[in-house]
Amino acid sequence: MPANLQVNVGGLLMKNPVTVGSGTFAYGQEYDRYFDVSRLGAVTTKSLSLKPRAGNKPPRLVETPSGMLNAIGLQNVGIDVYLREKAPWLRNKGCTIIGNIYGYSPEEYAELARRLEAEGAADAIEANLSCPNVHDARTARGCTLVAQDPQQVTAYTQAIRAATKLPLFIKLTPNVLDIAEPALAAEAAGADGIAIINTLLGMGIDPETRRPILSNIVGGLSGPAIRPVAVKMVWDVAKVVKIPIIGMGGICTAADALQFILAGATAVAVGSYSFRQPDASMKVIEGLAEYCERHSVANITELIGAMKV
Amino acid sequence: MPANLQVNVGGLLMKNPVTVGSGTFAYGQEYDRYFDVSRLGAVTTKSLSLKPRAGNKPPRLVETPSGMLNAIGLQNVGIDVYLREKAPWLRNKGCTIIGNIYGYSPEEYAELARRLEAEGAADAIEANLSCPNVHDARTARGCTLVAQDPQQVTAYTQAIRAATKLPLFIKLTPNVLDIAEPALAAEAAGADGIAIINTLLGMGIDPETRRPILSNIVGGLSGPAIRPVAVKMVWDVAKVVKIPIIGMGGICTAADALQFILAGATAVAVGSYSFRQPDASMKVIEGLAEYCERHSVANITELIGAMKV
Amino acid sequence: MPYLSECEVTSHHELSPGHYRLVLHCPEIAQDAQAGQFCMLEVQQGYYPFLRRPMCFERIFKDSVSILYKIEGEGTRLLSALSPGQSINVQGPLGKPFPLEANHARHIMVAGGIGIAPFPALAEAIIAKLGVTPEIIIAARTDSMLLCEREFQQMGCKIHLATDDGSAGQKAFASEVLRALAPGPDTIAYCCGPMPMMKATHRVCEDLGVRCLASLEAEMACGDGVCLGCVVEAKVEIEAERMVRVCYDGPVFDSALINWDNY
Amino acid sequence: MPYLSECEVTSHHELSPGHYRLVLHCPEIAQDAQAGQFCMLEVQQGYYPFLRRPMCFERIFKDSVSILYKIEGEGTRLLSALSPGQSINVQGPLGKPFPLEANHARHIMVAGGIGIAPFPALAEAIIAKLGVTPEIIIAARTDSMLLCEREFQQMGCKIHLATDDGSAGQKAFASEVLRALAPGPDTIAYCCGPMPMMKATHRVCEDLGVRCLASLEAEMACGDGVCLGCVVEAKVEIEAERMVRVCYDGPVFDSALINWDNY
Ligand SMILES: Cc1cc2nc3c(=O)[nH]c(=O)nc-3n(C[C@H](O)[C@H](O)[C@H](O)COP(=O)(O)OP(=O)(O)OC[C@H]3O[C@@H](n4cnc5c(N)ncnc54)[C@H](O)[C@@H]3O)c2cc1C
Ligand SMILES: Cc1cc2nc3c(=O)[nH]c(=O)nc-3n(C[C@H](O)[C@H](O)[C@H](O)COP(=O)(O)OP(=O)(O)OC[C@H]3O[C@@H](n4cnc5c(N)ncnc54)[C@H](O)[C@@H]3O)c2cc1C
Ligand SMILES: Cc1cc2nc3c(=O)[nH]c(=O)nc-3n(C[C@H](O)[C@H](O)[C@H](O)COP(=O)(O)O)c2cc1C
Ligand SMILES: Cc1cc2nc3c(=O)[nH]c(=O)nc-3n(C[C@H](O)[C@H](O)[C@H](O)COP(=O)(O)O)c2cc1C
Ligand code: FES
Ligand code: FES
Repeated sequence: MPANLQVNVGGLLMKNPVTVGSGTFAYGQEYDRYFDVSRLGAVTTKSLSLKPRAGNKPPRLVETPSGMLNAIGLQNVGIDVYLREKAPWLRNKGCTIIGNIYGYSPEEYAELARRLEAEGAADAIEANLSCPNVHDARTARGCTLVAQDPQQVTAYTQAIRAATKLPLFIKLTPNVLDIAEPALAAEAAGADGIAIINTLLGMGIDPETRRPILSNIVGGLSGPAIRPVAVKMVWDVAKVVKIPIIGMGGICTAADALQFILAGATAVAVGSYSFRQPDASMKVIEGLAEYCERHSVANITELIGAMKV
Repeated sequence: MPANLQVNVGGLLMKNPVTVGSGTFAYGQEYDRYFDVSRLGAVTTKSLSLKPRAGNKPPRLVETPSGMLNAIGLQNVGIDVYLREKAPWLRNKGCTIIGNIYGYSPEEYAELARRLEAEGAADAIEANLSCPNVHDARTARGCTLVAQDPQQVTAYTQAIRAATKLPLFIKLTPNVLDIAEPALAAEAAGADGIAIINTLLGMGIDPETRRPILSNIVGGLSGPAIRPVAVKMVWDVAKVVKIPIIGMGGICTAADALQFILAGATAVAVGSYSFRQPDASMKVIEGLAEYCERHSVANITELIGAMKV
Repeated sequence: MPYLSECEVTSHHELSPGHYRLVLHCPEIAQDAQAGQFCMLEVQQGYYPFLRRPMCFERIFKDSVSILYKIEGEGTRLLSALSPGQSINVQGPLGKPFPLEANHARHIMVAGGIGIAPFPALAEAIIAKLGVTPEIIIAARTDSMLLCEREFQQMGCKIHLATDDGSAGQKAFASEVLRALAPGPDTIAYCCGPMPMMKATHRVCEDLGVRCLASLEAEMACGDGVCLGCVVEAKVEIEAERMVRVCYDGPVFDSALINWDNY
Repeated sequence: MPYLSECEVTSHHELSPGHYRLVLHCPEIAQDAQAGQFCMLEVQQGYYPFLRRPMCFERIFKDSVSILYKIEGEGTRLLSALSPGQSINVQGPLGKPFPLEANHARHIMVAGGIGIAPFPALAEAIIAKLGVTPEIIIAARTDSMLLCEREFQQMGCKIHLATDDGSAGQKAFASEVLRALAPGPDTIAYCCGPMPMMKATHRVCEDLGVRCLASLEAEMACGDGVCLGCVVEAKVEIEAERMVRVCYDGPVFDSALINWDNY
């Protein structure tokens, strides 16, 4: 009998534990040319803001050893276009939707969540409190992301929580001393799940021109290079919170996804690796099913946090 | 005319800006079979403790995409054997020596620095306040490394400073929210330089056995995978401190080393890549000389922090 | 509809130092491919290099395509080690092709360096679909980097050579050669090469009222319009976006739509 | 003195599914290499895999060495793609060789799976230096994984085969086969294979008062004694260390010195 892959992520039912990293799958249409994206546990959208955003100037990405740095700067179509053009397509496909949102204040986040819920354009909300690419690196210092400050995490989470009944996930940054702190703050403020990790801050310089490689100087590091860091952060958070975790950071294969699940993630997201292998997320689902059969796991939930220490 | 590669790192004169990462070069002898290690700007020793340490149980290392995780746990011969057997060899070779030390209290660090100075067994002290591999990951949480707490950095640095007149470098961890804070604390407490970065915390799980891959569960991630993070941290620190920086994290080639120098490092260290290419540090020196000639740089110090933003 | 196909290498030759022609057996992709489109090659099975490499189609045959490429770094170096009989994963065809517009008397292709790559396929398409024979300006740093001369000769194209060092043809930039050809409003120009060269070509076309299609380059992660990494700034909004994706909205753009001030 | 040499592949064959023999032209290394030592192969020029792969010498010739290996993962898969004429960077010889001790009447080599790899070279050395012909126990999961039978036959070694599934030789573990051979204090055993197999072999030798040399395995980063990653726990201090380095203090150890409780 094939294993039951269904998971419940803080109220969001996913038919399998695999979604995609926000910003690595656009709004689903492009990759639907390679595989039926409705087979994913959920599609997570690019971060949506109230107004469309043009993002940073190019160059915005550079490859790094086993990974990449990006400073896209949240270019997105804005909530209006999303509701008008993207959500209907996703709905029509039958996708479960995690609507990822980004705002400049708790009120903006609340407004975004409210509109997504009101228009039935998402089945859960993921609040990106951790985008590294919307600050000027020349002047920024220290605590510049909401997710770096547990008090702000509390305030933002509470505001969004008050605005929506949809399952609410808070996406945190790894650029902290102890990821457990913002995670606990989010949980206490009413979040239904924690999404980790967003990218690590990094940069590159071209020695020939002596200029930064990214126009924004600093970007976010993703891909297999950061996977060990991400697994550790999932484990750190799983030790202290009761709400589920969506784990991500360098997942390419089912074996990678299993590391996150064994460390304590209820669901996982394939991020940058989709760029290399557009159907990687589908292959992860197939690989998880195969693993469960081979190991006689009837229900994938048995594996959550099942690392033997 | 060949470029002048000499640098002054907080009082330590190095004939070129290249040293090696502590723990990636032992005490120099093994790699001297591949090249004359006295040609390095300096040899940095494995962290030395008062008593010999056996380190953690194996497995202690695992390869990761473009990097590796280690949890050696500071196995070292101890200061006595170092003074008796290793330092004389290094001295005899004519090496400039950065003695890296590790202790359990400010007093232990002070004692180690005092002995190294008294016996002429180091030309500078690098205090490793950031080893991630000496804690039990099952129970550790939050701020467990001295270098994660600026107040402790102050206390430790002051104690070591009082014990030695040798140039004193403080080695910091990247596992913080803002690396500038402990760096500023070290500078204010009398450090002559900042060594960054030590490894990023990470872990791996074998899905087949469901066990952690490292016996210690958590280890330190190093290698080219983390280079973008390290360059960014060097830039962050260079913006705020006046003392020199020894930059490291994934340096393999002269082009990599130049990223650190352009970001603000006065010297650089080749770490894990020596495992792959024992003479990598020598090749970096040659590559820096070649770059300076090609770009008509008379003095490599012109390049320090010379990134054009 | 792009495909993800394991494709066999049917031939692979070094044409001049560091420049190669690779022929891939890929019936599905070849069937759909059009001049100006590109594919993403998986140069390695491991995670270094992490991303695929974009390469346009030099020529499109019934069951295969050829790729003309230059060694730039690790990815193309790995590519050059492929032997006939080995296979490589190819994603494509991607992007928008050159439009084939019948209302121009004169078609001039302007190639800078390896920017020659899409033009053999374009010339074939123009000849076959429009019944016109295009001219081509082949510009490069030096003689040995002038590629595909023979191919264009065989197609009957008028060829204008230019090198930076004067080692072959005129010692001039491609854009100057174009201006000297006195193109007019009856002319359509196609250009591909380094950004500064395309910018100069655009300026000449703007001056002379020539419609100009540029095949842009950019660092790409996905090649599929997803990551938003490969954008260039447009002068107007294209599908409600200022920052347009080279991979998806291009790589071929009307040069008048691009903000060249950034280059 | 280890070398870092670019070595040409002179031959490369698949012996049985997933098992290969690679011959490398490496005069300097071959000249110094001894049975039981190993080398570190740079399977890739990029950063994935990041580390070299340790491989012991199967046989040592005048100008070349052979390596016998099994595909385990990415590194060995890449290795298997090497063709004769291509080259690979080899670091070696590394580690301590098997000691050749004259004071034993009987020499028995005990190989588990790919642990057979160092024994052809050892058998040749024992025959050449000590004038004794060793016996060998070749154990593997199944028939197709029994390697080097012909080589040992040619050297005149007495061969004892064993498989886990009984598909060839006895259906038994290597250690049981050894016990059945009734080795005594006049015997020296050499073993190489998975840790549990070597542990069992050690126990048998301990019981019967047989000196046993084990060639250990461990994950290695440097292969040079520098990183301290490949340690095993010793029962006594070896050069003032409890945690001894497989790469530098070994890989060959007197099995009585190792704390086998960890395996
Ligand atoms: C749509 C498109 C079609 C292309 N078609 C061809 C073609 O037909 N033939 C050909 O030889 N090249 C083509 N290129 C360029 C080619 O993709 C790059 O040369 C290649 O990716 C370099 O990879 P590398 O690993 O060898 O070099 P890297 O080590 O990645 O880079 C070496 C240098 O090349 C630059 N570079 C890297 N990637 C790109 C890129 N995507 N675009 C521009 N510069 C880059 C880097 O900034 C660096 O300076 C095309 C690019 C695009 C965007
Ligand atoms: C001194 C020494 C000599 C060796 N000689 C030979 C030989 O002659 N022939 C041969 O086939 N193999 C030999 N090995 C083992 C060989 O090094 C590993 O099989 C190889 O490194 C696996 O690399 P991979 O990339 O294919 O697999 P990976 O993807 O790295 O790993 C696949 C599996 O192999 C295990 N593994 C990886 N590296 C090692 C290692 N160094 N030791 C043990 N297990 C490992 C991993 O834990 C994993 O389970 C030797 C090992 C040592 C330490
Ligand atoms: C090009 C790119 C764009 C991204 N955009 C977003 C975004 O808009 N919102 C967000 O929450 N995360 C964004 N991320 C972060 C990813 O969702 C993910 O958290 C991170 O990349 C780690 O996963 P990975 O290593 O599998 O890519 C982006 C990542 C990349 C590489
Ligand atoms: C195996 C290993 C052992 C290390 N041991 C030490 C140590 O004893 N003391 C120390 O300060 N840093 C130690 N480090 C950290 C390195 O010195 C360096 O800071 C880090 O690895 C980043 O550089 P890299 O990416 O070039 O390796 C060790 C690193 C590795 C990989
Ligand atoms: S390369 Fe990803 S959007 Fe163009
Ligand atoms: S592999 Fe580094 S000490 Fe043995």
